[in-house]
Amino acid sequence: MALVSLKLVTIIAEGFLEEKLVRDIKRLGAKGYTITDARGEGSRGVRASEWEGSNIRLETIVSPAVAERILNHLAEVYFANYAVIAFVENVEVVRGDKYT
Amino acid sequence: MALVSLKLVTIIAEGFLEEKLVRDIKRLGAKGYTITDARGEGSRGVRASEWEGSNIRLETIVSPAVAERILNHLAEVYFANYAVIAFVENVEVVRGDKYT
Amino acid sequence: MALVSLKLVTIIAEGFLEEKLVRDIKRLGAKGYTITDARGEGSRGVRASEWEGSNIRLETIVSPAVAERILNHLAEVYFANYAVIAFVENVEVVRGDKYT
Amino acid sequence: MDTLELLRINLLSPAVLAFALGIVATLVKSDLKIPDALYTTLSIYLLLSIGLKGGAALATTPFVEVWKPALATLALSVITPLLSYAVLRRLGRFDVVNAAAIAAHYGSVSAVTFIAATTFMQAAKQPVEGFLPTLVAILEVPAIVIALLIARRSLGGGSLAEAVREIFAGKSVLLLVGGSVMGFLTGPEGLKQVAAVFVDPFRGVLVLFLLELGMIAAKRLRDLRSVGGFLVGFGIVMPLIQGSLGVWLGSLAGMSVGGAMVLGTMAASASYIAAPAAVRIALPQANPSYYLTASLGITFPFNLTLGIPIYYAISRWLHGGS
Amino acid sequence: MDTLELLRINLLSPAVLAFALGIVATLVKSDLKIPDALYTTLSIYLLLSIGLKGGAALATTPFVEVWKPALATLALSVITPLLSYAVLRRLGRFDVVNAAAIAAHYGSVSAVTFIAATTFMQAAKQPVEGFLPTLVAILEVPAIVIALLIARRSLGGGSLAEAVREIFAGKSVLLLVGGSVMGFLTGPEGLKQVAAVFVDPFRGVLVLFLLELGMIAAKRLRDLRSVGGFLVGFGIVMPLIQGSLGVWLGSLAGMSVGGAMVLGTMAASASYIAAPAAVRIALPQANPSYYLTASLGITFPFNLTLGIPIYYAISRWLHGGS
Amino acid sequence: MDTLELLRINLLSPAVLAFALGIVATLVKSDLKIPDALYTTLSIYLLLSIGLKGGAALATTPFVEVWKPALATLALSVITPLLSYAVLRRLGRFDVVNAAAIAAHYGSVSAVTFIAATTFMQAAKQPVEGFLPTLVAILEVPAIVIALLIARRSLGGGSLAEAVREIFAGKSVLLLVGGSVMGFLTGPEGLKQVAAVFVDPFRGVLVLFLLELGMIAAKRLRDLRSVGGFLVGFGIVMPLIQGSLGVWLGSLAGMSVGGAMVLGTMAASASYIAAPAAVRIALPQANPSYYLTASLGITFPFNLTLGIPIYYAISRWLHGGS
Ligand SMILES: Nc1ncnc2c1ncn2[C@@H]1O[C@H](COP(=O)(O)O)[C@@H](O)[C@H]1O
Ligand SMILES: Nc1ncnc2c1ncn2[C@@H]1O[C@H](COP(=O)(O)O)[C@@H](O)[C@H]1O
Ligand SMILES: Nc1ncnc2c1ncn2[C@@H]1O[C@H](COP(=O)(O)O)[C@@H](O)[C@H]1O
Ligand code: NA
Ligand code: NA
Ligand code: NA
Repeated sequence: MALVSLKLVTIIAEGFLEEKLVRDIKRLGAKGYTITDARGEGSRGVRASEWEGSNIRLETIVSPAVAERILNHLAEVYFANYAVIAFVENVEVVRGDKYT
Repeated sequence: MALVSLKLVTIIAEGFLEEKLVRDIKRLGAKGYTITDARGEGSRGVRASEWEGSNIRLETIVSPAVAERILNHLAEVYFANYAVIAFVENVEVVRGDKYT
Repeated sequence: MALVSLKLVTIIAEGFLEEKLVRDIKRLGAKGYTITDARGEGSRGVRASEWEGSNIRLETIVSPAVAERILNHLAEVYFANYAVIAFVENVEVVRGDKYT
Repeated sequence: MDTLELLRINLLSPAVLAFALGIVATLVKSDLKIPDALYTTLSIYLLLSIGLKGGAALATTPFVEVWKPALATLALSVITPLLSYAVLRRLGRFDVVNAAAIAAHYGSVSAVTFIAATTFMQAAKQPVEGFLPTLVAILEVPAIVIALLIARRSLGGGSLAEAVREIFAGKSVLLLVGGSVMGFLTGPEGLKQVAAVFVDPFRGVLVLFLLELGMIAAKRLRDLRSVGGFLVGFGIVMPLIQGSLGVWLGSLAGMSVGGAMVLGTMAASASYIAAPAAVRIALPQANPSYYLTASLGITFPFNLTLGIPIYYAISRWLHGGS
Repeated sequence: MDTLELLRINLLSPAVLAFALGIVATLVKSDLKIPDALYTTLSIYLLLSIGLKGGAALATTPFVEVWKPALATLALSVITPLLSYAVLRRLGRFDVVNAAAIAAHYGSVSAVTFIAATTFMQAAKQPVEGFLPTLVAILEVPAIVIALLIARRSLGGGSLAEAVREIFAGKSVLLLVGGSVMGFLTGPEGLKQVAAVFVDPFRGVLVLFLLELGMIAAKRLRDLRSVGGFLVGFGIVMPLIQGSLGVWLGSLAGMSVGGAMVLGTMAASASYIAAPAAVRIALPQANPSYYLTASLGITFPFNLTLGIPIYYAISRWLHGGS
Repeated sequence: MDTLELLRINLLSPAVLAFALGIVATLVKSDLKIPDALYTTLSIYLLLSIGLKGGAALATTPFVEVWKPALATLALSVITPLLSYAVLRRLGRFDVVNAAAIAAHYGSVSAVTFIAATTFMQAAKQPVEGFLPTLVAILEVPAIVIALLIARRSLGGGSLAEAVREIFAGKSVLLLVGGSVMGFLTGPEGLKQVAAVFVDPFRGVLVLFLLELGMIAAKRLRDLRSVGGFLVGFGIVMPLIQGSLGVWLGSLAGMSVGGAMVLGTMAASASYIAAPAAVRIALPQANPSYYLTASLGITFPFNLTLGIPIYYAISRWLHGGS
């Protein structure tokens, strides 16, 4: 089994950003993503409202270059005004061409 | 605290495969697993139906050998016809004997 | 983009431990956390009851020192009597000062 | 009431309007989302409720009144998948697997379309046989099995047994058949105890369900181009043929104007609950875009809006009505 | 109606049939799943609803009618955990922790069993005291506290205070007691405003709830071997003893045939909502297989099917009935 | 009934008591949690239900009866955000962004407060105009747009267009307006078909919703210190001013005692559904602690408990009543 090394970018954000974030990461080169509903606390307390849902946890497996682009974009556009964090890990996948 | 290095295999798949996947990974040597409900997009668009639920995100901590067996099995049985992806990471656990 | 290397501690536990665990990790130095609802199986079968909910999956990004403190605490207080597992990974984050 | 008036009544019913609102929500990219848990709850509710009512009605219906409609339903469950399969293979030039997969859907029945038809009959003040929900259970399963058998014969090997087990243990059939047995055993007396949940709110719950189905169907419509013109035509013409057949067989079996109309609607409808699940297991190579877009994106909206009044007109005509 | 006929009515009630369907779903490995959110919603609904009705009834009941039944309930909440504990230690040879954990469950009360009993009384056209739901709140808590105190005395140390706080702030007691206070303050007038949600659909909602409980109970039954024969016997004999005691004390307190029967069923029932939560906190060393399998896998189905008609027969006999 | 008696009736209504229970649950740190799916379901239900009823009533109301109240509502939707903005800037010394954000909330309307007001009118046996729910839809949107325009004028640039699209396609407005159109098209006949879901259980469902709102409001109260004394006063005085204005304009427009009272309550209420979503998009720099704590932690409880009887007293006084 030939495993390929790629980056797993995980973004945790206010729920109402879901559509925006998905649009953005696709534009930046992500070929797929997975979202789970989450809740949490960080340095900023509040969310838009309960009716907007709580947090989402978005994962996307991408090449290192795309990972960097995504992080840069998040830092520029979202970090200042929205409750968003992001982190990167190394993962190994089968069928590496699926993700790039 | 003695930490042991193991593999975390994450499988993202159509929801209706849940029972099958759990049966398979147990047979291949996994001693436990954790599932969260997820949604997502990839190269294949469609799912069985809403009534079948969306995606699941299955995690299992296993030895490197079991991890490889699971990936091989997924590649053989599922990758062709089902919406399934999988990736592997290194994790460190307490009480390593629990997982093997 | 300056990335900082930190530890991601993931705890999977019976749902009714949520408040306790959150209180504990905050006391031990975690600055934030994210929780998703999960289900699973391990070496212990049973949970308190359905009404108490199933498992939770708690993630917190912390410094290596705090990660070790959390693992030690879990091993001491929870591992014997509760259905709890924990594992640690290396992650890279933007804005590292947010987490310590 | 003439057919145009009935069409108007149907199009302006809360259920159809909710479906339209669901479509609008998707088109304007609203952030409206029906929680998964609600969708599942409504499905469980509708299936159990259909079963309970059918079973309770059956408990007080003499066998002599039921056997002919039941036979007509069984006949439909054999004829319609074979017909669909032949059309898809010959005219549509589909391969075996996809033809069988689509045929399974069109042979089976859509519970929501069934409910919409009975709701329409209530609005049109046309009485229907109480045991109709039982026929849903009869029509649902055999068609799927037959379609899978066809594919199996041509392909050989594989897990047909598992697929059949999956259909019977699958939640749709379990709730429908289980509900029928419950209804039969507890009878009208027992049903009355739970009527405030399983009978009275039925039509209101349908509104919530159709709101969600409208959103799903609108998303399916985006796949329309990829499925091709033939399937679009199939999704409209086939219901008309199967629907007429159903009304006719129902009338032959001595059913009332309303009953024959509902049976026709059932035959015309395409499953998108039990069938997709079974097909996904037994024929994973089949392309879900085909069968889901046809059944959910084309046939379901067609039946809901135009089909239902048409089948009613056919039934009235066959019964010598206006 | 003789006892056999009552047994038939009970076994063929929608609620019991739904429980059976849940068991079947698990046995045939169906993919039916009740969403967690629905289960939680139903639980919140049932507890709040019990509270509201009990409180509203209490608001119009003279104190002189209530104090004796309340006292009888308090007595039960002290006697039954002590009795269970003694039997489990002496005859069952359980260790202190597990004996106390199980005793907490059998001393406390199962809200669903309570509802099933009152539903059965309605079907049997037997009137019951309106304030009965209030007694559920009285019976629920003390037994758990007593059982934890026993374990504490033998073990020393630890977080009894936290456990007690946990019980009172725990969602079951909060909803039950909070609902009672709400019902008491708003009275029958206020209750009428919300009857379309909290009164009429009650028995129908129970059907959905029991469908899920059937699935859970069937899963518990898989643990049956590991809990041993003694606990199986305990799970059937203990309810009979506690149930008889409850009926008898209720009759002594001047309650009606129906009221004494429901009190007996409450005494016979074992908690699987408030008690497991409290025990998991205060006695984490106790093995959940024991207390959950016994209360949910054995005692609950027994009470639901056979126990309820039996306690009714006992009550009629004690009241000099047929 | 005098005002004190009305206050008592309001405070002891199931809805207000449920709100109180929610607050208690948070204060005692109960583990009670309303599932997200339930909260979303209830919100969808309430908004759709308001729309349906308003639309169905509108279908049978002559235009001549509606246009004046509609105009009064439009006037309120322009005056109230401007008034709030001016007060917050001049007296409160808030910056442009936060003043506009809060003004958007106080100009818009809280659907739940509206329902509580009509429920209270039912309990007080005071008839109200059937088309009132339509006014909710009219009042909801313009105020938010105006407030965002103000901020935009001072700040320049940005995505106002997107924010406006977001408001209209946003689920609250979609359900409210969509429901109104559905109700208008299907008329009272159609509404009757679904009354068992969208009309009868309305007040009971409100109880569950307020239980959750109580818990959220109590959590907001923890932020009270950080928002400062001015905002606390604003959250109580502003509703009184806007409420009086609303009652007065409603009376001028020829509305009944009950109708003017409900319109006043709507004007007095602060949105916490549509407004926060729009503000979060268009003015992300604004601090949610300010607008959520004020609208949900202060104004909502105030209106629910004291405001509603006060606006009723004002309306009776303006109509020359006792
Ligand atoms: N140290 C952390 N570890 C894990 N998740 C975090 C952490 N800090 C923040 N989060 C998540 O990110 C969301 C936004 O964080 P913040 O912007 O700090 O409020 C929170 O609601 C949490 O779900
Ligand atoms: N690049 C990716 N990153 C994260 N999740 C993915 C990615 N690609 C696919 N997925 C997930 O895997 C599921 C199946 O993918 P696919 O088979 O490509 O349709 C999708 O629904 C996503 O949830
Ligand atoms: N090997 C494993 N991989 C992933 N999750 C696990 C594993 N073992 C246990 N778990 C999770 O941890 C929970 C508690 O485990 P246990 O204490 O072994 O019953 C289980 O319910 C699973 O969700
Ligand atoms: Na069909
Ligand atoms: Na008991
Ligand atoms: Na307002």
